[in-house]
Amino acid sequence: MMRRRRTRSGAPRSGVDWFLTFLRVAILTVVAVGILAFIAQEIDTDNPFARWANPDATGLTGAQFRGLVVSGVAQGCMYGLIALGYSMVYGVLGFINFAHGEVFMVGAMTGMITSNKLADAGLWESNFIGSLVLIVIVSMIVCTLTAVIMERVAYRPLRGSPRLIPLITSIGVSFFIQNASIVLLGPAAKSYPDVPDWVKDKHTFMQIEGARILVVVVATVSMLVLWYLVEHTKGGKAMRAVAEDAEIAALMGINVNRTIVKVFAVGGAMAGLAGILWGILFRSVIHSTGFLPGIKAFSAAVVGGIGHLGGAMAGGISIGVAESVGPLLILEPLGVSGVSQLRDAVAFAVLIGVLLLRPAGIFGERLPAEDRT
Amino acid sequence: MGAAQSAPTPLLEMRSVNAHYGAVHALKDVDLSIYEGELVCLLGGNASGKSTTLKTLLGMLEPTSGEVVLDGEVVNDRPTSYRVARGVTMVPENRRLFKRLNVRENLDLGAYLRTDADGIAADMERIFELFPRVKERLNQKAGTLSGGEQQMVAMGRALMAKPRVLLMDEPSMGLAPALVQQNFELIQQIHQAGLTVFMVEQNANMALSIADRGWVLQTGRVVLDDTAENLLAHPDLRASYLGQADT
Amino acid sequence: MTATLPPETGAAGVPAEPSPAAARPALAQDWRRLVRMGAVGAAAQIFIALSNMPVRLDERVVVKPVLSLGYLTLLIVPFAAGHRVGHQIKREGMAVHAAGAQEVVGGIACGAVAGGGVSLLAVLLANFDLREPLVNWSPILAELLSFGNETWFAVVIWLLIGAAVGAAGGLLRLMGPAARRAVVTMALAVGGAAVLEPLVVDLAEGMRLEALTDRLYARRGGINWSSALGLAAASGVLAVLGRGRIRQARTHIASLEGAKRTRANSGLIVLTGALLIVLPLFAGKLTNELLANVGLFVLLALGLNIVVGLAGILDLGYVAFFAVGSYSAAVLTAATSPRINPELPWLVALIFVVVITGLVGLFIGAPVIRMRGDYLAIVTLGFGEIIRLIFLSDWLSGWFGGSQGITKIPGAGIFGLTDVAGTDPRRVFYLVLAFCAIAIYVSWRLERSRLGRAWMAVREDETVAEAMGINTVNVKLLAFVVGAVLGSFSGAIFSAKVGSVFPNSFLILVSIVILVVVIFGGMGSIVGVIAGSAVLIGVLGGPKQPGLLAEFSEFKLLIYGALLIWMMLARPEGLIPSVRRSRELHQQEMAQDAWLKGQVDDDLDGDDGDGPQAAVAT
Amino acid sequence: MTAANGTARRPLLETRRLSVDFGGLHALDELDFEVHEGEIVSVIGPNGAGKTTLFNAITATVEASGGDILFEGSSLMGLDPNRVTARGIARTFQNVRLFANMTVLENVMVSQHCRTRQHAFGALLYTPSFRREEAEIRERAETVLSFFGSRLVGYRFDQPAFTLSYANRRRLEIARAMATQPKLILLDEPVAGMNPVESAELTGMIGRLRDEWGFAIVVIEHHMDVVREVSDRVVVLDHGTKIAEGDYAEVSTDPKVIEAYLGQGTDA
Repeated sequence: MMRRRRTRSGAPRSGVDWFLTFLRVAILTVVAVGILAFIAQEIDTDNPFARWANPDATGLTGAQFRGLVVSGVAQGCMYGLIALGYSMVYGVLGFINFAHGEVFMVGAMTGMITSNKLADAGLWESNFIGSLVLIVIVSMIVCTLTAVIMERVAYRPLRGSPRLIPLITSIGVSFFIQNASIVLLGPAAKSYPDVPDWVKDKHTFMQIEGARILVVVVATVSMLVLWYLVEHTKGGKAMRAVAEDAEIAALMGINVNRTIVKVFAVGGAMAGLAGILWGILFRSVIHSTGFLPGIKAFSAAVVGGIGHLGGAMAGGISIGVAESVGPLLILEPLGVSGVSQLRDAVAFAVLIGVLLLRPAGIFGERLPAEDRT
Repeated sequence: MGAAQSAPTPLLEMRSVNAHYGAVHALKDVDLSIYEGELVCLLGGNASGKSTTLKTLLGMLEPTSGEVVLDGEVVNDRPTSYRVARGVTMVPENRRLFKRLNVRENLDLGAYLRTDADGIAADMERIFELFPRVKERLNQKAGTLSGGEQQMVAMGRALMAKPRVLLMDEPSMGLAPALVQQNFELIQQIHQAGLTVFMVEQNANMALSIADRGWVLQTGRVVLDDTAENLLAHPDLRASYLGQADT
Repeated sequence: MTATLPPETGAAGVPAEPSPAAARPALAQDWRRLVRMGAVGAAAQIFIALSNMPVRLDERVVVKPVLSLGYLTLLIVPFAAGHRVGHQIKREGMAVHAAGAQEVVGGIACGAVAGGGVSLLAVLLANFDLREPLVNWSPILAELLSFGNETWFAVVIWLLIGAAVGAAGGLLRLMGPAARRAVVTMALAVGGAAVLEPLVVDLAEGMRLEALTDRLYARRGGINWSSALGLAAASGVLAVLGRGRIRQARTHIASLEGAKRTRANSGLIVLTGALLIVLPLFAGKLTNELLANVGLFVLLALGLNIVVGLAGILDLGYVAFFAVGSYSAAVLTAATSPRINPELPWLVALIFVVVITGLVGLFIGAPVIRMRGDYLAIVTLGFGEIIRLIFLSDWLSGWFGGSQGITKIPGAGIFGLTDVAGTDPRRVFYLVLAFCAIAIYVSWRLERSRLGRAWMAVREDETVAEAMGINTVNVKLLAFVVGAVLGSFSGAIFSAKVGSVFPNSFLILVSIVILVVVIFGGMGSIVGVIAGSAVLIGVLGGPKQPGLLAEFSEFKLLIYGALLIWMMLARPEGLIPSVRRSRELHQQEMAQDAWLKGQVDDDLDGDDGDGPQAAVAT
Repeated sequence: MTAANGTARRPLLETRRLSVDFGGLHALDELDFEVHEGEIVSVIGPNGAGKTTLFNAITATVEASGGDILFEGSSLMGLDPNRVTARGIARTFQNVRLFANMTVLENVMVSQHCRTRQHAFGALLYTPSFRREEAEIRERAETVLSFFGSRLVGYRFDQPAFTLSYANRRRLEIARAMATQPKLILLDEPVAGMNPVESAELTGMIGRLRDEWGFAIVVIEHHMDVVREVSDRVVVLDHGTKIAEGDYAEVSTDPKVIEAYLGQGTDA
């Protein structure tokens, strides 16, 4: 019944502690100085503070900034949807399903294939909404199946083995799915068919593309539905019971295997949905599409507090906005050149920073019982 | 042996059950029969096969040979949920509540397999009568209750399944004396309310003081099978299990 | 009685296999299982066919003129399905049914269902065009599957082939252990000879034994069918005769007294060392190149083994240290390095490389070392990627050349001897060998020290280790840094060998490949890790380096992924496990066992006859 | 409870108004508690009274939210668990936590970590001092194990710990604590799950631990016969506060203790 040691606010004691404190201060300083420099260059690009690190400071217009935030939010909603899968599986089985990002990729691929077939048949143009619903359904089904098969083949036999074993397996699964996509579908990037103008164009409403509005709306709705399912249905209660103590849950008559399959299925379906949204937004997909969003979604789950549904979404949006705004808000004013190349590095840095500054996430973690070993 | 006084078919029975953990023979030709309305106990030290017996009865472990019979039906290959639905429920050792869930949710989960909303509500009321403290704590997270209250919730959760036979896993393990006492009183109380109870215990003295009959298990084999009185008086048992503990 | 069994208990309550009858008629099958397994086999067949493996690998002949690697990929699945369908879980105290005709019948049926996958695909290929998403949906594939005949022929022939191969799989179950061993040895001998063809040819040339290889191999690759038969026969005989002896010798060595055993072991080590020193002299460029590549990965894997295998820290960003080692060696030795170019001699530069990588190890290690194991894995992966992105970025291209990398790196000059550079793989190999020896020594010594025990304790239970007075942070950090330094050695050699470094040589996938090597070989086991690198890197090849089966290069990452999954499921302790690891992974099975026995022991006081130790030794 | 023999001895371990909070729940509430050298103190109390939390707070496994812990006069607050062990406090765990895959001997050897000094370089160069220290570690481990008589010797040394019987696991855990060369040992339910015979044997050993090895000992126990047998002093906790303290006879007749802990029926 031991409690895990909490991080202490007291004075650092060992060299490592000193170093960590230094790192925390350094991260916060870099962020603060970056933002200050950004503000300075927004006020006046000739401002010496703005010029101090970056002589070519140009600043951003309000519209540009808003654009970055909006695209960050939309991106973040997708991360949030993927993060649900990481978060729920971690909550129930206590391991990171590294391959979950690939389920998302499978979703985007399925969407690409179906939408192109629909476009060939002429349905895509004539009935876009109907086609969209159709590809969402197909993709959710395929992704659910992928996730469920993954659980059955790779993870179920490993229940109860040491923690890192299923994690290593999931790395194998991720590798396998990615490379299976290469050998089956070819290594080249593939594109979605053209989408109607209302999706592509910026709308009068705050100058946002329709696709981004679509992403935010769909993500919000599905989040709410999922939240209701988990908190207020019998199946959801079973999930929470299994998450806390599978053995006792079985004793209550809950079918633990089926409940875990449900968790994977729900996570898979959400990833499938995210895959389609990704396809609509970027209209291109490649075998490695799942890797980075996967990592970022995992970061989102950690940021929000793993095991928390709302946290996954909040974390997703935080990460999305951070990586979208961060490079220009912090790195560029600090004089780093070619910041767009470092976008992914920023995402990883966010993950590291979060784990350093707030290891339990915004809402705190909910993990399977620790003493079950 | 002393079972003949009850109804002819036992409620729950093990017929020469053998069970294995890996290569190890954990249960050797174990015969147990629990009749309706009895309070019986299975005694044994560590690694004697007590928890294997419980797992086998609950369907978490399939016997390699022999039969587990529930109310006349062989349930060897039936899953836990089936047996729970047919009236076998266990109160685990150390209570094991769902600590992050509140008390009401814990009780609800006890009734997971039931669909009769009215019956569930009625049983909930009965539990509140039995344990008034539980009602006061209904919306509290189970993890924040005191040890005694947790024990009541654990019992309540098991009763919510509307069991016919209640399996108790080590009701005295790691508990304060007062709590052990409370626990055994609770067991007697629900037994008097008409429930069949099968208790697995190390504390032979305590268990035999309330049980009708008992078995003694040693490295997977039933070595004694007798009434509680006779067991308490049995010289072997006094030597190895009661030690100098009985005053 | 020491048969290890899959755990059949647990919260999940997975129902165990139904009890088999003592003797069954041939047709009494577990049909559901058979169909399920057949269907999985069929799906696997379709996947393999559509992955283009048969077409691409058709060029590599195994046995001339009957079998190519391409067809082999299609045959293996029905064989495995046929073999597995008869699989029964054995339990002590229960009659395991006598093997009989039903095994073969089951094998035939299951193999046919699996082979039916190819038949189905042949029909689909003839009637639909799915070339759009599936790039390998081609007439070439259809032709290969039907052996150039009509579709119906493909349908029939694959059902037959499946049934035949499945029957063989079933037959294998029927055999006694000796016969099975002989068959397996025969298959391994022929398969091994085919796989090792380039190596054997190369070595034979070096030793002027071309006559031998000319007899063994066909002119355009592949073993002559006659030599294949001969080889099979010879190895089969040897297997029957020799196997018992090898085991005898092994148990003999294991049973020796401490000092004698050490002597026997060191004799073996010296022998291996001598062989490794002499071998390259006879080998041609190809073999030496291969050896150098394998050696490089052995070095990397040994480094990662300290981190993962000994201290239990799953570092997915290990490539970062390889990268830092390569880049710092490049910057310090190359004249073309953009910003600083001291052009130090390699050996002097190595000192700085070690210091720099050690510091980077500390820098990365300090923030991650307190994290939970799985978080740590992802975060190290993040660090690995950040380091590559930084080397790649325009931001620091003034220092590291960005995507252009650093080229024209001089070779490694050792004590004024001639340069060890990529042009001479033999010298590179010797250099690698020297560093491998260092790495082996370091791992071996540290494991048996106070530090090694502390690592073990931390791996077992960190909270308790801390409560027992171990400074877990420092101890883990030390493992991380030692691993980093060993990784930097291979980095420094790599840059000297290749003569250039680019950010894209340091993708995350390198980390994963090294991890697969360590796991495949056996975490925590030095011999295992070496064997793992030799088999995987030698045969399949590294991320960018070709192996003996160069034809596989397209599929090797796929295979690495599948291998990782399979290994975790079937043999998580790896090829040659460390005793401790296998204990750890089978603890659940053994704990109950030993616990019960221990109790008995206690009561009887004494008697160590076949204590749990017997079950531990593998 | 104060040292009777005139000299106002400073206690070996002393907590002053020690508090531990778990999210609003007071697991320990301004607890004053002390242990003197050569003393065996039992801590009893109902489940959830904060007994194990007290151990965790002393060994820095959980963070105290207030108060102070003094060991030999200096504060332990803010130290890492390993530093606390190095100062001389060792413990066992309620649910036996051995290094299951390490051998019996290794379990005891590894717990001497904070008493030994050899660095990685010593091991690499195989220096004489390294070899000497290794030999010492082994020897000390064997001495400690021999304390348990025939239970943990001989062929058992090379057995992985998980193969031990339940009682032997508990014994090995105590041996491991002894090997850290502490001044104070905290035993968390040392006889839980043992049968009466084993339990009686271990009870005697706790006394010998003090007499022969000179440790001060704190025991958490529910078995009142053990408590009666070993304790110089008994401290009763309930809801994180001390409700009674004294020798066994005083405490076991205290109405508050009977009410909260012992219950009416048991004449223990």
